Amino acid sequence: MSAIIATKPRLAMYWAASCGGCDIAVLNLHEKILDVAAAVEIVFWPAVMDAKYHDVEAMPDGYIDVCLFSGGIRSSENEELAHLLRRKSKVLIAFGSCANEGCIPGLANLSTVPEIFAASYGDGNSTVNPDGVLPVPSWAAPQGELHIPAFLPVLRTLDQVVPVDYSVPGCPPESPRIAEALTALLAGLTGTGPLPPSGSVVGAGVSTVCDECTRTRNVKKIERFVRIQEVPALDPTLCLLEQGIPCNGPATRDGCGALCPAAGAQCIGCYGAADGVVDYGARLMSAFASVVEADEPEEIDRILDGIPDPVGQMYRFSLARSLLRGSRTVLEADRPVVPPGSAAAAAPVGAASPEPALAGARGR
Amino acid sequence: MSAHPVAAPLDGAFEPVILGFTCNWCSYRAADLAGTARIKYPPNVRLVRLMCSGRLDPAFVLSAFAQGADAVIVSGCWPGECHYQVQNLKALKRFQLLRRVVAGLGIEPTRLQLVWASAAEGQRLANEIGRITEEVRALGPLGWGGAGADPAVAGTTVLPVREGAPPPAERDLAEVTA
Amino acid sequence: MTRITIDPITRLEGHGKIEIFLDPAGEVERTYFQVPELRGFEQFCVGRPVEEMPVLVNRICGVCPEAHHMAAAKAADAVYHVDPPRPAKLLRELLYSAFYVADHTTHFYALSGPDFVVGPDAPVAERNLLGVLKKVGSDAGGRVIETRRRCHRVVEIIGGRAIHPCTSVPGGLTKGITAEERAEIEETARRMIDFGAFSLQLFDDLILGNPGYVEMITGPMYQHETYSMGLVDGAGKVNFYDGRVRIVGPDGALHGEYAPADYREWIAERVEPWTYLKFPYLRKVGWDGFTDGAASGVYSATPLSRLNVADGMATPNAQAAFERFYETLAPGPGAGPGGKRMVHGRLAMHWARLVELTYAAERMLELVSDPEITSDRVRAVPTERPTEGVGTVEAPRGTLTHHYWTDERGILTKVNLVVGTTNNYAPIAMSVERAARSLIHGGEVVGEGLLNRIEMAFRAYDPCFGCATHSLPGQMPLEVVIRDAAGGVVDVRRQFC
Amino acid sequence: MNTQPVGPREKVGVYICHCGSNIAGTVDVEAVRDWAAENLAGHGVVIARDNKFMCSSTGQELIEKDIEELGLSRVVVAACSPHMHEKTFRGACARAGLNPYLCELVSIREQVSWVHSDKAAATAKAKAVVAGGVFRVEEHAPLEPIRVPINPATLVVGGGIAGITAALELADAGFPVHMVEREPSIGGHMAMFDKTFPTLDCAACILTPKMNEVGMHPNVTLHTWSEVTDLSGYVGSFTATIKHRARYINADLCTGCGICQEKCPVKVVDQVYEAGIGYRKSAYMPFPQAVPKVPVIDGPNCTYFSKGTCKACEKFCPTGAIDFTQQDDEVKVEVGNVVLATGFELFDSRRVEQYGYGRLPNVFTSLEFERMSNAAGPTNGRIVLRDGVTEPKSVGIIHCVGSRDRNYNSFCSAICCMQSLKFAHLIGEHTDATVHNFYIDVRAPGKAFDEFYQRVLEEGTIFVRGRVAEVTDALRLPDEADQDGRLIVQVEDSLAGMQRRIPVDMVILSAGLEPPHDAKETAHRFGISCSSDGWVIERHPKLDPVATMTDGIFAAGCALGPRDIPSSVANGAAAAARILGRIQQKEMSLEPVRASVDESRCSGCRICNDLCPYNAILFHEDQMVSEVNAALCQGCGTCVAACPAGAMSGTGFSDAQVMAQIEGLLSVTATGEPRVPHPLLEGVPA
Repeated sequence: MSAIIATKPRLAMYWAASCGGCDIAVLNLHEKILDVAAAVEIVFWPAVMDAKYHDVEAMPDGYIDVCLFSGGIRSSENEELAHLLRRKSKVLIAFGSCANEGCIPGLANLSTVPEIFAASYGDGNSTVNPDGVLPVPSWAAPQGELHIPAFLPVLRTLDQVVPVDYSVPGCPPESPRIAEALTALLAGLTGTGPLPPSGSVVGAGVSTVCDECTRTRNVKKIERFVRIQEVPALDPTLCLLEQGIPCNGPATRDGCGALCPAAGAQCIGCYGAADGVVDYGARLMSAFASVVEADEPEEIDRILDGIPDPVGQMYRFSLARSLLRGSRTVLEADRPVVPPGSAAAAAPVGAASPEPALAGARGR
Repeated sequence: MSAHPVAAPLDGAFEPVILGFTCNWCSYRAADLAGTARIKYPPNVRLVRLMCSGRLDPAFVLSAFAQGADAVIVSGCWPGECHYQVQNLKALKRFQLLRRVVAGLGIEPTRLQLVWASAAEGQRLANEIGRITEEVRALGPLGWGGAGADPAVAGTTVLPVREGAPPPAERDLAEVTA
Repeated sequence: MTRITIDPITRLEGHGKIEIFLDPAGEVERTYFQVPELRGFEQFCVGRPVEEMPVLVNRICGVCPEAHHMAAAKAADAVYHVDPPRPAKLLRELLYSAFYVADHTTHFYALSGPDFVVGPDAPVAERNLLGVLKKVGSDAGGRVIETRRRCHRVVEIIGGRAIHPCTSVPGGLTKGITAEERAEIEETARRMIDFGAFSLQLFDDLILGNPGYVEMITGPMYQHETYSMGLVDGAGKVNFYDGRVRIVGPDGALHGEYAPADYREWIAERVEPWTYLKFPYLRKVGWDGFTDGAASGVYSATPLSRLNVADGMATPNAQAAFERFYETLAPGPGAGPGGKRMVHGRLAMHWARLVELTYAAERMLELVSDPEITSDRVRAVPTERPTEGVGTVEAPRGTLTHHYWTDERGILTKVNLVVGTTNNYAPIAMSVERAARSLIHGGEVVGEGLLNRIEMAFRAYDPCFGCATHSLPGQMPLEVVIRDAAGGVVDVRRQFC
Repeated sequence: MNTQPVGPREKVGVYICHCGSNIAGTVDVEAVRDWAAENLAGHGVVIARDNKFMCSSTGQELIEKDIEELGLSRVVVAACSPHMHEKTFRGACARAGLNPYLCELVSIREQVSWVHSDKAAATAKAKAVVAGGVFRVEEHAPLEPIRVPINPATLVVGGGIAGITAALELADAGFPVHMVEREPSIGGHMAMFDKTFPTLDCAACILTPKMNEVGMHPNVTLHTWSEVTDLSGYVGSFTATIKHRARYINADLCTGCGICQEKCPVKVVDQVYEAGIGYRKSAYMPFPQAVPKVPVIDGPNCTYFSKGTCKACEKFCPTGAIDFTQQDDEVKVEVGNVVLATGFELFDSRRVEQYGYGRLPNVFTSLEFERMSNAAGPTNGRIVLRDGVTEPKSVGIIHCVGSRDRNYNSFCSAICCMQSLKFAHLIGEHTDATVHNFYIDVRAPGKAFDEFYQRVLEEGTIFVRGRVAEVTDALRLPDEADQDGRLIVQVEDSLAGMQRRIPVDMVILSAGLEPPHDAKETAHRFGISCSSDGWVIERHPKLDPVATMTDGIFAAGCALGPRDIPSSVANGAAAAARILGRIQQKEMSLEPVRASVDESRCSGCRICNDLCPYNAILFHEDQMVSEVNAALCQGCGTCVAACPAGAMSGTGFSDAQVMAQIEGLLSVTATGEPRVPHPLLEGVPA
């Protein structure tokens, strides 16, 4: 890689608590990936190339021009890397659903650490663990001390830990959108085009999935919610929501091309909320409830019973970035873990806000 | 930094902070009426005026909880008396769904209540506020807004495997989830 | 391979960490291979409707979401006691076969290819996909990229999305495919069959033609005589999508064959305090530590294991390659299935992978040529009360099992996952230790290729810690800390970090 | 994403009112003032003042002066309810050149000082309320009122005295009026009466001239035997669809001679005008003074329509005005405003079974008695039993039938007391009968009402206080043996404290007033709201009693609730006055609290399409986007809250404004301390 001249924008891509799908999505530019590789100097990308961590640390602050950061903040390592890459990057991009809103793993914010550990390591099922052995950050092996990263009580999104410049939503971001976003950004950075306004969402639309959905829609009236496996034959051309399928399309940002509804499956909301929406779930539940075709409390409840998992339905991907962030027991249990010497310890949360006394959730 | 940021009066007793969303045409006027009639109710409630309960965005309620409200009251015109004909029923539907969602997040039903009140029902509104304040006082503070964490748990990542007993929130929720 | 100065180990993300402890004589006493990540799917999937599992568990791993999607779909079918119509099963397996071709291609060319094609001792800067392309020519490179594109396209056609498919529901699929789509897939299948032949030929020329490599494959450094596990069809042939789980001993004797739903009678998982990943082992044999042999419950579930447990392959080209594989590496009769001898050289996995790639490509063509493949009879509506179900597929990285329990509404009450790579956690750790033992003597590190050779040891398994951590196959960032008996650090070697 | 406020955007002035001691008595106003100046500086507060009476001219000048001298861009006044003085302070801002909608009035009187007694807690809450206002006002945007033209024509629905009054006021002022009446003639209930309380002047004598005036007025278009089937549009430009039911008589040719009525062979019990105790023909004019003087042929009861022969009327009509081929037809009229004067229906006394109406022949309803006592009525004013000849020797009048009674209507029907007194008087005038009035209490608050009560007392009417338990013809006690054929009124005399059984010949039930049976449909058709009883709800019960919640639609008379003739007339005139004011303005401005759609963000999901009761939301199939008609929108904000794409926004109560207010209200603890947010929910360090 060092062969490439350094005048090209320096690109880094990193994965925190993610599944790697974001990196695959980038690789799925297929032939285009070679153009990208040619247009930038890739300085750090564990997925596809040998990368030396100490080189990253050795880089001057702001050395990386664009860093695509995928994955949520689940462990102390994730958090430290977020701070390091923020420091080293001119432009830090929350890349993919995990970094932006926690994604599916964010549903872990419904459970406390003991509950999660119990499910993963508790005796029973296929696990044989009569003594209740659990992984610990530091363990004294006969031969010496062994360390693994701390598992934090709450999964956080990247911008809950460090300031983020742009967001690329999606689980994963659709490859054509990635190409558009990178092209636009590189143009901006090389001065051949305008940079998108700071803080904006790139690689997606400003409306919602219905905008791209080709199914026919009528005035919405929901007399019942059904679960997809219960319906013998869905109308392939009619709005799924109008058929009682709780499709999240109306509240989910467009940009994916409405692939799932086109394939006969409801939108599950992986592109997150539309522009300027504070809380995805709040929007969705308000929309759903508003068109429930009943006025009597009992009748309303009967229809709402058709949504068997309200929290999951509303916050499948966005719980970690929702107004409440997670369930009460988890929030009560939490104090953010600030490992000694980490950047988080250096800059206590909220310290930089102009009037700490009244700084609140409005910024987010 | 107080143990419970929204409620730490000098005597140390828990004082809930409750946010109330009111309709410009009925419950807000009922509150005005309560004032004009000098009807007393606990100072724990703070009111937000909307044009109609139909304006209620669930995000308003969630934002209130997230910022330390121990409970939220949603109020509007009685069914059939909405000044915008039927919009209070939209509020009713959202309320019923929202309640299911917050229940799933560990918030007891007591902390989110719907109160119908006509412009003439100042006394009734005051009574309801009083009742709800007492119910919430009995429940204690809600976890958001910086509620105190159990030092045994806070910040640690090495934890004992959980005992059989469900966390308190789950027990409180038995009725709704049942 | 340059030396790298020491950084605090906990400051590395996705860090596969290996600690090697030496005894006073400077010989390797013990190595620890640690996995640093947990996300908790088994906990937070509880409470969700079972029909959502196929899309929820996709997010366990973006490298092999298709495997989790399929396992979940089959588990959900089982929960509802519903049998999808034949066309639905054909389409699911078609999607799955295309995924197999793409996945094995990625691993062989992009990740392990560099070790053989470019060479284990080549400069790190060249040991990557671009290096491979340089060596084999950009035409072959083009075919690799085309293969991935075409196969992901097949996944998109049937699964709705190229990554994280969305069409599987309890009882089948949300949609079928059109005649045009069928034609496109058929064309892909034919090209993949050619590509399989091309890859096998490449392996012949580059590796089997090179005595040094052959020695590496058959030599002791990468040998492990463990149990083997794999999914086989009614005829005992390798099958990825469905079948019974067969386990054979190191010598090839049958340990057992069972329906996936019975996995708990055969498999157990062990928890160690120094890693977030569990160690599966054979329940009936028991845990005897990280050791080889019939007395140790350690088993492998890899392309090699699958070949080992099978009587053969179900398609002609693959069968031919299968036979050549055993004639070359373990000639003569043995106690194994089909009367063959077991192959235990872990690096043989790369070849086994190409045999499987060929089978997957041929299977694609069979499936896409089935007259029912364009039928719209792709869904059966569940009628029974949901209870409990197990779904198992053969993931590229090992037998993948999803086990769900639900209430009467089909809401999950318990989830148990035995993930592909996890099966091989113990063998990987052992391979790493074996490599270390053969490379470190008298406190001295022998040879410069240490790190890469150790890396090759686990890369052969194509470990997708994306299913537990977030590293793509073979790309485990590595750090080796060598300590003396006093616990003092003798040396630190690191790469990919 | 990372949006830390970089210094305050606005210059905010905070003004805290003592309201004499109304606020200052319970809230430490100075403390709140100083706290705001210090703690809210970060949110742009550059000046915080207090004043004894902010609404006084000095208080208002304070604001104006600061706007001019300090260049305030936002103003927060903490005083009484916005319903009290919002206009006042917006006015002050406007005078100083600041857009009035950049001013926020928060209530620390009605909602703090008057309802709390603990000074510390009240002061803490006041701080929170002020913070809420300051945070909110930062998000305010300058707004301009929406101006719409006013069509000078008015639609008056209902031809009773209230409607007639409104119509004449408007018509006399020179503006066109369309009056729609269901019945063949205008006049309403008042036309049925003989005398009106308390003056006892003849109803016909005072009503008829007004009816004729309406009938002949050049500015009034009468649509009788008609109904409004649809109303679309908005204040200033409504379109009403009026359905004319076929009269089978050509109004242009008809001279109103009445021959058709005379010759018509079919007699029908007149349930409407004669309250069921008299007859009319199938071809009929309800009463001689009917307006218009054009009969109708009542199809269902007409022999020709049922048997295909007869046509007596046609044979004898001198002008050939009979036209059996006539069909219902529809007209559309453009109007700027609407007056709903749809009146009332009488409570159906059959529902109170124990009073025996419909079972016991000599139990009458108030309206039956009105007709009986009317010189032009079926008995020519003779008060007799059902047999039509026997004059009663004694009469019992029962008040509050179906009113002030949980089982039927809890409200008071307002007119029954006085009408019952009137009945007692008229009975005395026409007969020698003794009269018992059974009452709960006599309500005579109107002008000269109580005097009339005294007069009736002096006339010897017997008043028994108590709710009648039963009216029966079953004789139970030995001393009732000689009462055969009479009615026994069983009542607990709550003054004498004893059960009494009083024999009478005739019982009159002073039945209550109820909304028309189709009141709810009417409300829906006109897009207004009515109470669960069915009475139209006023915009404000005291300050705006004839306007409804919907701009341009007014109500008068009993449509608003039970009331007597004078107040109905007053209502009618008031509604007319309100409308005239607007017509004079030629256009009017609407509160700019409205929803609007950002079309680039609208996904066309159509969630909002069915949410608006005013049909303000339209969907463009071609572009697949929704749009809000600002003039139709009433600003409730329901669609804003429902839009899943956040494409719908609402002025005055935007998401940003409400969220900011919530943040402000919760930025202060119960003890007035700054709240410390949960670390996880804090903003991200810059």
